[in-house]
Amino acid sequence: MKLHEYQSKQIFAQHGIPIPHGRVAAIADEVRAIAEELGGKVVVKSQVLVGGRGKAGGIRLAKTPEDAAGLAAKILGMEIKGLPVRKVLVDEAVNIATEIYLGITNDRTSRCPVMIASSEGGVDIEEVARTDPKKIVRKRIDALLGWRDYQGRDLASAIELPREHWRSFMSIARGLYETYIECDATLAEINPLVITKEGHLLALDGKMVIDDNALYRHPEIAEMRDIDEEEPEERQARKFGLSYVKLDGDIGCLVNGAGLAMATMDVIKLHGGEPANFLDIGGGASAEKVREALSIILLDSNVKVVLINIFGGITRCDEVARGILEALKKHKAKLPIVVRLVGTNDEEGRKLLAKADMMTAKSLAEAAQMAAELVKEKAPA
Amino acid sequence: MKLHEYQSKQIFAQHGIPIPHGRVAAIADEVRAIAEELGGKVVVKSQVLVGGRGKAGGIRLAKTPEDAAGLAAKILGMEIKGLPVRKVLVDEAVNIATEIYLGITNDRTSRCPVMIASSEGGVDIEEVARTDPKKIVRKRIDALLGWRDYQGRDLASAIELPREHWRSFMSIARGLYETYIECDATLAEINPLVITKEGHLLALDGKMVIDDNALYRHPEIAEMRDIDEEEPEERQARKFGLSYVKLDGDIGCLVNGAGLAMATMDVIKLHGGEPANFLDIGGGASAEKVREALSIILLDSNVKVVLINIFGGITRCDEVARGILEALKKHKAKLPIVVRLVGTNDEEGRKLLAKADMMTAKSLAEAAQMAAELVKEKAPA
Amino acid sequence: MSILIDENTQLLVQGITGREGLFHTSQMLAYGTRVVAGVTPGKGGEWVLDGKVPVFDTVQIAVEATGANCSVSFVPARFAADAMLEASAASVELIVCITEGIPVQDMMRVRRALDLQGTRLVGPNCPGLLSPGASKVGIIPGHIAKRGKIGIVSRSGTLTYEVLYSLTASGMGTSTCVGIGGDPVNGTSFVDVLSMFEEDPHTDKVVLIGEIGGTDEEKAAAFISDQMTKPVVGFIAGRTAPPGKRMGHAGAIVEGGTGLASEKIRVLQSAGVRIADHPEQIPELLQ
Amino acid sequence: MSILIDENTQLLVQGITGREGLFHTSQMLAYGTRVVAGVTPGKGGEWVLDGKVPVFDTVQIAVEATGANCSVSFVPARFAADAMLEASAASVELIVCITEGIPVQDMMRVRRALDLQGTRLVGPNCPGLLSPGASKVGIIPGHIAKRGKIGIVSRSGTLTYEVLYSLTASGMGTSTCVGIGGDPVNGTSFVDVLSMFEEDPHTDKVVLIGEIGGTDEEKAAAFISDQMTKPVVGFIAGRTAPPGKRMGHAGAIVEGGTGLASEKIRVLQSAGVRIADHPEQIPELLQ
Repeated sequence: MKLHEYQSKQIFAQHGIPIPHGRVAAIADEVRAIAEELGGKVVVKSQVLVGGRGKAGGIRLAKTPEDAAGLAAKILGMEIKGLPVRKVLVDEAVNIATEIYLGITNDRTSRCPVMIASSEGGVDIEEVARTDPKKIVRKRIDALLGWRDYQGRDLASAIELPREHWRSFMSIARGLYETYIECDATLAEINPLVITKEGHLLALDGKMVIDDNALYRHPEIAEMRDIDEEEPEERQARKFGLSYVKLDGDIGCLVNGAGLAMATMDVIKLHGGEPANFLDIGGGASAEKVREALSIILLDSNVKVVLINIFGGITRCDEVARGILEALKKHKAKLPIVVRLVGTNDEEGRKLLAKADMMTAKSLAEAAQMAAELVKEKAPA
Repeated sequence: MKLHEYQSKQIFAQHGIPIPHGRVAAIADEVRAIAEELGGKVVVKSQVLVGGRGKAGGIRLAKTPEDAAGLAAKILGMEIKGLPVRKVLVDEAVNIATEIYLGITNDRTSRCPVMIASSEGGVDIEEVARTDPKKIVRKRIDALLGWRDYQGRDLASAIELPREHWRSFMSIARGLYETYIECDATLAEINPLVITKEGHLLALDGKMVIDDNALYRHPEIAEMRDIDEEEPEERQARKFGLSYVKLDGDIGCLVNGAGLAMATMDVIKLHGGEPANFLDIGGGASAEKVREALSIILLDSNVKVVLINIFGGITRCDEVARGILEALKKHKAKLPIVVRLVGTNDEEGRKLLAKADMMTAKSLAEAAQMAAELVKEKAPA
Repeated sequence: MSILIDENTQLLVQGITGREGLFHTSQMLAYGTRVVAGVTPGKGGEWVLDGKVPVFDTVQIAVEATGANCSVSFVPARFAADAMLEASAASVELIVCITEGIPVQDMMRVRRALDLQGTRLVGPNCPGLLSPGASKVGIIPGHIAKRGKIGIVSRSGTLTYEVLYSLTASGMGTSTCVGIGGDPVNGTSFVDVLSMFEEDPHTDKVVLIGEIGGTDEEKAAAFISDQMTKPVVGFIAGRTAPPGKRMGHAGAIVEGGTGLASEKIRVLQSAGVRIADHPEQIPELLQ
Repeated sequence: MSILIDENTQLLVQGITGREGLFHTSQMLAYGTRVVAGVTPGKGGEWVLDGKVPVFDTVQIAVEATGANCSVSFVPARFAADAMLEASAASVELIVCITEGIPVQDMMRVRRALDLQGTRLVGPNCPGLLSPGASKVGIIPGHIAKRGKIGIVSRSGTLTYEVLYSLTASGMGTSTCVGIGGDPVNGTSFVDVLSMFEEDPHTDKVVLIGEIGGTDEEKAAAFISDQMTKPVVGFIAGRTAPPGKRMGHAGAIVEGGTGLASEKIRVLQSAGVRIADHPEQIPELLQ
């Protein structure tokens, strides 16, 4: 789960990381008031869960409260990469001398957290990683021993941070590690971490991603979820514990297991089709879960054909069949459906589906081929 | 540094360990008020930093607030093992069904914390350890991984705790571990941990010892120190960073290094003398520190002879000599003093002392022998 | 004849009285696995499945009483880390964790602790192990495979069944099928299993089923190229998957260009692995 | 000729610009120790002691620049744990920590981490090492000892000097003198050092100086009895010490009856160790 910039920075501040004074607002009048409080000169920053806000015009400097309100009115009407801006963060403007980078994430290759720093902070950090990888310094963290102050010093030294800032940098690194651990983050990032002309370090922007699997132990973070930022289908899927990603094609897929779901998509493509989604119903899905999964697909207006591929293990094919029938009944769908059921209770499942009007396939390849051809038949010649 | 029962229990409670309702008081009238608040039936417990309070009559059950005030008046006038009782803890009386034991301390042999539990809680736990060691169960804790819940279950199972109490026991064990870690304790102990007749677990008594070396990071605990409980000499020694223990003999010892200080005491005894104290001035002591150290000895009325044994390494013998002279000047002492100075700047040191009237020895054995004989000479024949 | 598990595996089931634990224990017993004990805290002393399996309160007691040397865990995600550490502390040699949804920071700590203790972990979020005709530890449907000389290692669950099913349909048998799980931090890796298959006299050829993300397939390719003599056939799921939701800049920096199916296929092919276009093509490539 | 340190030891001093660090560095240089680097964060680039020793900001940079393989630390107690971990992470093989007053929980974590990394630690709260005529790492006064064939290992500081002094006065020389420190949790133990002396062809006899508390002397007795061929003479300080302030019941349970001087002397004597009544008697017992 991604957090907004303003949420991330609030959490950072709780762990002793200095951030600019600022507040979030949803209407332009509030922005004016906040700007007045902050002394007039502020930055108005759109709060949407995508990158590239600056380039899209979603981050603007205002010289007066009036100016801030005007910019906020504009930004609050924008869409950035398809996401409507519903909130802005109003931060005091600071005098930036230098921008550096500091982030922590999981390094799955070495199975431990890794802290990353660079003297070249700002929007182009990934470009730096590609073109000048020596400017990116990493410190692996022993998962049991945790972060140690000397590691912060090693990083500060490696990015050639002037010595007068070491103490502050080490304290921020420690705070960022604590944030990462205490929130079960998979990412906590400060970019840029600026050195102001007055000589202070300040987390100007912040980003956090929380491990969904660990949200149960962070109810206060779970409550921060911004449902406005989700696709309605994805929200619905999450509600029922389904793993769903919307794609651009027209063959709706319902599969058990992530690997098999991806393989199913691959085989559809191999036969000239285009998957409309990734949908994994997980292991041991109930009829209800299958019904909701199929409903999501049936409600997607792009879908022309549905392919259901179930290899029963924990999942029982009869239960799946029941869910399919419930969804069809509910939505009175007329879409062609190709079903392939193998494994636990597959006989019973197939019997249940026999009454319904759908095509059955024996293999994954056959199912994919059938689905792809059905789409072509339906397409205007 | 030892904490009082009431201080330990307050810290336990902050970590989720259930304790009886209660408050501390220094005068009998307060005790009456507290007892009224708590519903009348209370236990009045002397707060002194020694064991055996119960046997000494320092823990009494009161049936009424009046009764409580009367008992408190008595207890507040007591001395327990030489320590005057200045405070009592007034706890609600509880209906005890069972007494168990739970404690955590450092296991220096395996270099890790160890949690200890026993089904036989109460005052006789050490007796149990001697006579029925199987009743004492230990769980070593990986210093990096920390306490894990399954270990609490292992302990609960091993002491045959009825299953309905496991969850509560595991939570208390977790809380005790957290207490131990977060306070840098060398001991955190609940004895007894009782199961009430109503079926609740409750920390009836609590004891904590904090690592003096770690007090700098726990200012709130350092403030809990009860200076009333220290020998004045020990308080003075602590103030100047000296390690001092008062003993029963008459030869005052001033030595640098704990091992050498103990060896000096051993050699005094070997020659028929009795050391009046252990005193280690530490490494690299200044003249001021030496002056204060010698002052403590000179002010001890039991001391008949002083033995100063310095082997200079970091410690400079001239600095020591200066400190000795300052102390002698200040106290105008007439006690015989035997000095042995070897090592860094010993020549200069000896020169400085030459003017003063004291005996010098070449070896430790000689110094000890001289001191022991001086005592005998002074003794009435 | 098999790796990791065989007829002598004495299995302990953690979370045996839960719905899944109980169901799959009955399946494993039916398959012939020697399930010697179950653990559910608070239920020690009970017996489950018509008195076939005794339940204990703790792993330590279960191991002392039964000599179990392998554990399979169906414990819910929030207690799963503790369950693995408990089994490891009780000197269980092989832990197979089926549980999905374990927080990744838990797994980083568990993996480090298990490595220090020298405990082998398969999973989590995996279907477990099947040595056809000998033992089944986990949830792989036993009836879809038969004994033979092909070793299978996979990061996936149902996709593995798909492959087993098509092998069996083509008359091919399996020595051991190992589902290592798809979580970012897990126990046994592709390379671990490949080296066991390379050593196993009863395995002739190996099937590797990978998917997008991580660098495990790349490491496998290096191992195959340097140290394997047995032929390997592979399939990588996710060729058409959209680039995953990126984890900020740090994620991009750490992962770099790795993780894409096309890249994994390229390096595996360079290492001499024949890559199937779709799972059902695997039997053909094994011939 | 010596154990742990010799002429080839390339020393790094952590906390070199502090009062003690600087003083003892000058002493070590004067003794002939090859002090190749110092570390004080924030002072990298400076030189100390008339330009003899370069100062670096971090241990890693110092090691890369100078090839230091041994570190001695004078870092204040509150930063000492971090300093040891830093040296260990930078692959320093031997760390000698002079600092006293380090919290015991810090040391439990440090010791575990250093063991995992395979780093040898001597101390903390110790006087360090002296191989007369070859190298001095720490604060043992060099002039009180001369080269010879007696190995010394001690938990004490000044008491060790006392023994060195009386050996020298009796015309006896030392191969290496190792002060392991008296803290409850430390690095190298009596047994570690005894086994090195047993292997060292240039050590003929060994002196062990123990004190009350802990069980290190008892373990040493077992080792001497089982595996040592060289004669050992011992002294245990604290025969007349009052029973220590006990750490509650838990302390009594954990420590049991151990830790008393009388008990330590008894087991060492049973292992064939000749125990001196006072430190100055040791040379006599070595003859």
